[in-house]
Amino acid sequence: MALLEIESVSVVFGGLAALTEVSLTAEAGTVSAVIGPNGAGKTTLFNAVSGYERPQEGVVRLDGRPVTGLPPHAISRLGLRRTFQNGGLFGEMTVLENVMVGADRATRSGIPGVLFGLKRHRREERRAVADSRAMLARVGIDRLAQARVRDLSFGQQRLVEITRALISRPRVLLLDEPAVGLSQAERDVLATTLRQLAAEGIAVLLVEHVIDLVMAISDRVLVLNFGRVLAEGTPDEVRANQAVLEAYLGSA
Amino acid sequence: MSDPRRLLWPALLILAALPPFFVNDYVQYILNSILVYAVVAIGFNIVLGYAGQLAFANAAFFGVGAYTTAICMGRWHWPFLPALLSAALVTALVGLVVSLPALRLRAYYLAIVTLAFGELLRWGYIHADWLTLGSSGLPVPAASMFGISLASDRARYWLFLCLTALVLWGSANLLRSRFGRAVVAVRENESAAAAMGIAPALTKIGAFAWSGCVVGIAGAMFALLLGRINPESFDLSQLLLHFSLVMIGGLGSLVGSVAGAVVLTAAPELLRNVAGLEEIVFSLLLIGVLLFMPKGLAGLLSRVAVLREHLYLG
Amino acid sequence: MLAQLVVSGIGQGSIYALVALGMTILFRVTTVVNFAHGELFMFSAFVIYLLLNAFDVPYLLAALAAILVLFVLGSVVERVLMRPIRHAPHMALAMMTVALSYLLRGVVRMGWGGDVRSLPPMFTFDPVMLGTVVLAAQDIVTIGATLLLVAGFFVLLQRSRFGKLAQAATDSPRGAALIGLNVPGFHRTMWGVAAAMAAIAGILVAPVTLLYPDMGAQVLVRAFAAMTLGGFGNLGGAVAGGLLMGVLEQLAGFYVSTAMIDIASYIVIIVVLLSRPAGLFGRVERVRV
Amino acid sequence: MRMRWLALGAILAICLSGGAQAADPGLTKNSIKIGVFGPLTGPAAAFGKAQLGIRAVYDDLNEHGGINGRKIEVVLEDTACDPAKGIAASKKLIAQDQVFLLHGGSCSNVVMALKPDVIASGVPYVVATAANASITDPVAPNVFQTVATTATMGRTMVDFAMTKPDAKRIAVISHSDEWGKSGHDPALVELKTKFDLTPVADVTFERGSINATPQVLQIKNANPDFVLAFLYPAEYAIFLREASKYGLNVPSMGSQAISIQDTAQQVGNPAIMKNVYVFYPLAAQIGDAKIARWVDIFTKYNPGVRLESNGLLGMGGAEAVIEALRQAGPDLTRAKFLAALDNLHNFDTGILAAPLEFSPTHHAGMNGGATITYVGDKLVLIHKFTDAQK
Repeated sequence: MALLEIESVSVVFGGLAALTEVSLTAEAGTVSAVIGPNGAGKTTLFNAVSGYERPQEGVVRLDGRPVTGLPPHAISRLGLRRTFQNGGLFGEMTVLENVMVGADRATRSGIPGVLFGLKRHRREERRAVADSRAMLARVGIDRLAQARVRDLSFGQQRLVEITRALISRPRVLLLDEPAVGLSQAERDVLATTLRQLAAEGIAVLLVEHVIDLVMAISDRVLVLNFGRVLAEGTPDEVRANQAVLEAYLGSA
Repeated sequence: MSDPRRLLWPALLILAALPPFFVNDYVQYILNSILVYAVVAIGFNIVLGYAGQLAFANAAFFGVGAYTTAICMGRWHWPFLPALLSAALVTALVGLVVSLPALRLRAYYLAIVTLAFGELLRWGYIHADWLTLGSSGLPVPAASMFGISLASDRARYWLFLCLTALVLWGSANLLRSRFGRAVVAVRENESAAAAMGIAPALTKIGAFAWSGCVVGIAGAMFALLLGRINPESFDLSQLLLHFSLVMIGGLGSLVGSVAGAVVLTAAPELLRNVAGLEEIVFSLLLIGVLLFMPKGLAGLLSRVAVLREHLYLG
Repeated sequence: MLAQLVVSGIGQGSIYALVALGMTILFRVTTVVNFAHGELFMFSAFVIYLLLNAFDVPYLLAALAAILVLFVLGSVVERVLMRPIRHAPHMALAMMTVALSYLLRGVVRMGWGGDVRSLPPMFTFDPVMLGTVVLAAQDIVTIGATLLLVAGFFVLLQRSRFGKLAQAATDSPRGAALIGLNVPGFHRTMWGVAAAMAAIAGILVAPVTLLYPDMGAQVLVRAFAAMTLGGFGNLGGAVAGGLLMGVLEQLAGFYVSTAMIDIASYIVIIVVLLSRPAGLFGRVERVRV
Repeated sequence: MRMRWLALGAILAICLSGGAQAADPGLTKNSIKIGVFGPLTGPAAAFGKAQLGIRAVYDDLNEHGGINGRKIEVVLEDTACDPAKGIAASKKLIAQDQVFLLHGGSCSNVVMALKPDVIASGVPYVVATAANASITDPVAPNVFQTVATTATMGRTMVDFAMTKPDAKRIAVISHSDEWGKSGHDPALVELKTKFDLTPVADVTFERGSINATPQVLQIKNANPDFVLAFLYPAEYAIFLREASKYGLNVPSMGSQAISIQDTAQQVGNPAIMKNVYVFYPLAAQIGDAKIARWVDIFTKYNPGVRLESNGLLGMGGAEAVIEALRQAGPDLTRAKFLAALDNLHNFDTGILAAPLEFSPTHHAGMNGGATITYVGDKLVLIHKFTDAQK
């Protein structure tokens, strides 16, 4: 069975059907994309999967284990990380500290050890700093390490958020419009990084408007419209699908 | 070679241990008070600065710590150390209880509930005569630790210095670890913190418990400092002082908290004898900080390079 | 006995309602909870005392002057203290009002020292007897003034254009500014109005109570209880909450023990906020991700 | 060579330590330094007028040539009725200003907090107007009280109430703070032990509250013959107004902090004052020739400060200090001063209602006090309820 299974999930907001019976499976090591016009329910799907919305129907399974209804932090601890469309960072903290919050997932130091500054925990702290700097370098923004996140540009903030998600060694990574606000060069870095992550066995799930990025790196694409699945398949199948052309790209 | 900055703190500690040899009892008492309020400010800053929770319960924590110590030593004749530990523990539990509403209530509601809680506790001190001797005050018998008598201000100073250093060091370690980052992350963006696997509720509870524990220790020190505890000491004016310590010292800064304690404990000694002057000077300082220097003294201190390294601005 | 307690409770509660009303109006428009409202109430009583003793003017004139002085003070406070930090987090705004309460108390203590002062009773006609129930002149005036003000504010905020603007300025300050409403100016007026409300409460209460710098704190906590009980930001709720608090205190004091009077408001605040944060009439704010 | 240094060091040490024994600190050829402290600021600042009265007596003494050739140098410190500030004030006076003796304290909680260190320091300490009986019980060699203790006041008030013909039903209303409690508790003990009675109503009334309806109605329900009130001036006036509003026209007695002229002004209705009695520690009411000297001294050295009984209350203690200094003679030491105080017997201070009586085992100097009330519009000092009815 797949790493992430979403089975006919439906979400209703006070009578408005935001999502209706949406299903999707994401295998480890693949990049899946969810596209659709604004208001199609893409972010709602992410919120339902990561525990911020409780679906009225349907099941979300991680490694075969149902997680629907669990609080966000519980789902996150099972290895599912996500970024937010806007404002997913800790404004007052520096870039390095933001990323270290991601690195902290790996450390096991307990309160007493930290409190008395035992050697093992000081070493762990130093390693977390080193790992964070390395990941920042990998994404190419290590020079921003000491800057306060609040002072960064929108594009830079997106890269920091992705770095933080990466360093926490996720098994499933949900990225909500990562490419928005990035320069073409930064988008290329993003594309290669995502492919590398998939190669390392992570299941990457992407909500994105930048179609050529989606088509270039996705193994499977899910098209949503008004909360329903319009089409699902490889980028080529979706590109050729008549219904998608009509609803999304305007009649050819 | 360990870098020189590691020697900064031990050197400061030795330097701080010297004054008792030079000062008279009055100045010694003021120094002891400064250490008590430094620990109060550190404890309160954890909830107000780092966790960003507008909680008005700090004077209540201070009272619980003082009364627990006074009761353990006065009525049950415990030596000082077990009384201190029980004060820290009991106040940490009270902190935990106070954190429960914090999970559901936003800014103003939390402030008002904790304000009511503090006043309810003080009413309890007054009316629980059988335990606290009510408003006639509860004496704290002479204390000793490991055989050393704590009767003299000088002995108390060294004890308070160790406690302050311990609290400062422990808090710095905690705040510069994944726990500290989790607390600040929850303050900055609760849903993003959850996405990183941080449990917001547990983190807030932890922050309140640690703050309670620290302020409980300060309460125990206060009981030793005065030698007698009575309910009026933990009223709204005490809370106003705690707020001034943290806001003027610097929100979210340990060194700022200590700086706030030094300034605001020494200042009243200079403003003696004039009705209302202390209140006016404190409020103008507070207004000045809020308008022009939001980071407080910490903001000022952080311009000094060597301090910025050790100034955990969180 | 019960009737007497209820009547006296309503008289007392209407003072809490007046203070809570002033705080609620300010909260609704500027989302700021004014921790210095008790001190504004105290300060207005001292202003009247000063005018009566220094200039020997009739009480009514002194009262009107006090309302004006407090209105100006409220506006100055908004302009000088609150506006520069209006974008700061809630904590800074709350702390500024705490600092203001500290400042007012210090100024009054320095000016008038610690002596307890008193004002001659405003109305000297005898109490009205309703059967065995004694209704003092002061209570009648306080209750009357409260009802008058509540009605006035309801009409002002619910019906008039001014009220619509107030609502707009609260819901989306940016939106209101777009349609040409001078939002900061509006806030300044509301601070003035709230301070004037505190003065009205001060005028009504000063003759009943006695004046000293620390008389504000007691009333502040009762006003909080009233606002919490009635639902934060709900005008009718604040007044109903105030009256309920007044009666509750009297009944608890008589039937349970007089020591209960002091903590009735603390218990109400804790119980209501933990069980039903929206209070009796408020609406539950839903925090969206 | 080394021996010489050792000897020099030893001599130096002796001189330094020796010097300290010769003369007590705070004493020079022509001046005696006295540390006066009390609540000059804060909510209890009204009680701080006692300190102004004390300083006025010493200033007046200096103008009349001082004592045994020495003038009195007063160092005034504020405690704001807060224990932490009180301890700081007393330590400053002892360690920094090095005063010869301490004379101050009007809030019992503050005095109880600073007492242990003062006893340890051995500095003579004459308490100003703090009245809690436990200040001089157990007795400390260097601590003396010069006003009626709360125990004495409680007893006197109960005894006075019982002088009302066939008074059986006594009600009590008090604050729950230290001040109220220290008056309330001894009164109940006296009622029980001497008259085997318990109060028919015992209600609390919090400082700063502006409505006393539940309290008045509860007391009225118990239809008492007499009400004992351990309340601050403001709250006592509110209680009296509410009592008359609800028809509780029963004699009531206020405690030592109440100045009856202020209460009359705050109540604003002479009819109510007919039933009001106040424990009065002074020898006569303000305006009576008997204590005119002290009234003039107070107003002369405290221009612009409104005089009330609190201002005069501490002056008796100042007279006792002056008397003890005089008896201790020109080559004054702390030991001699304490000995002089210890055998001050039946000392009439002129200002206090009762003489001061000290002994090595009894340092609560004043036991007893008068009662003051309005007869018509004239203030009268009486000792029995029936005196006022003539």
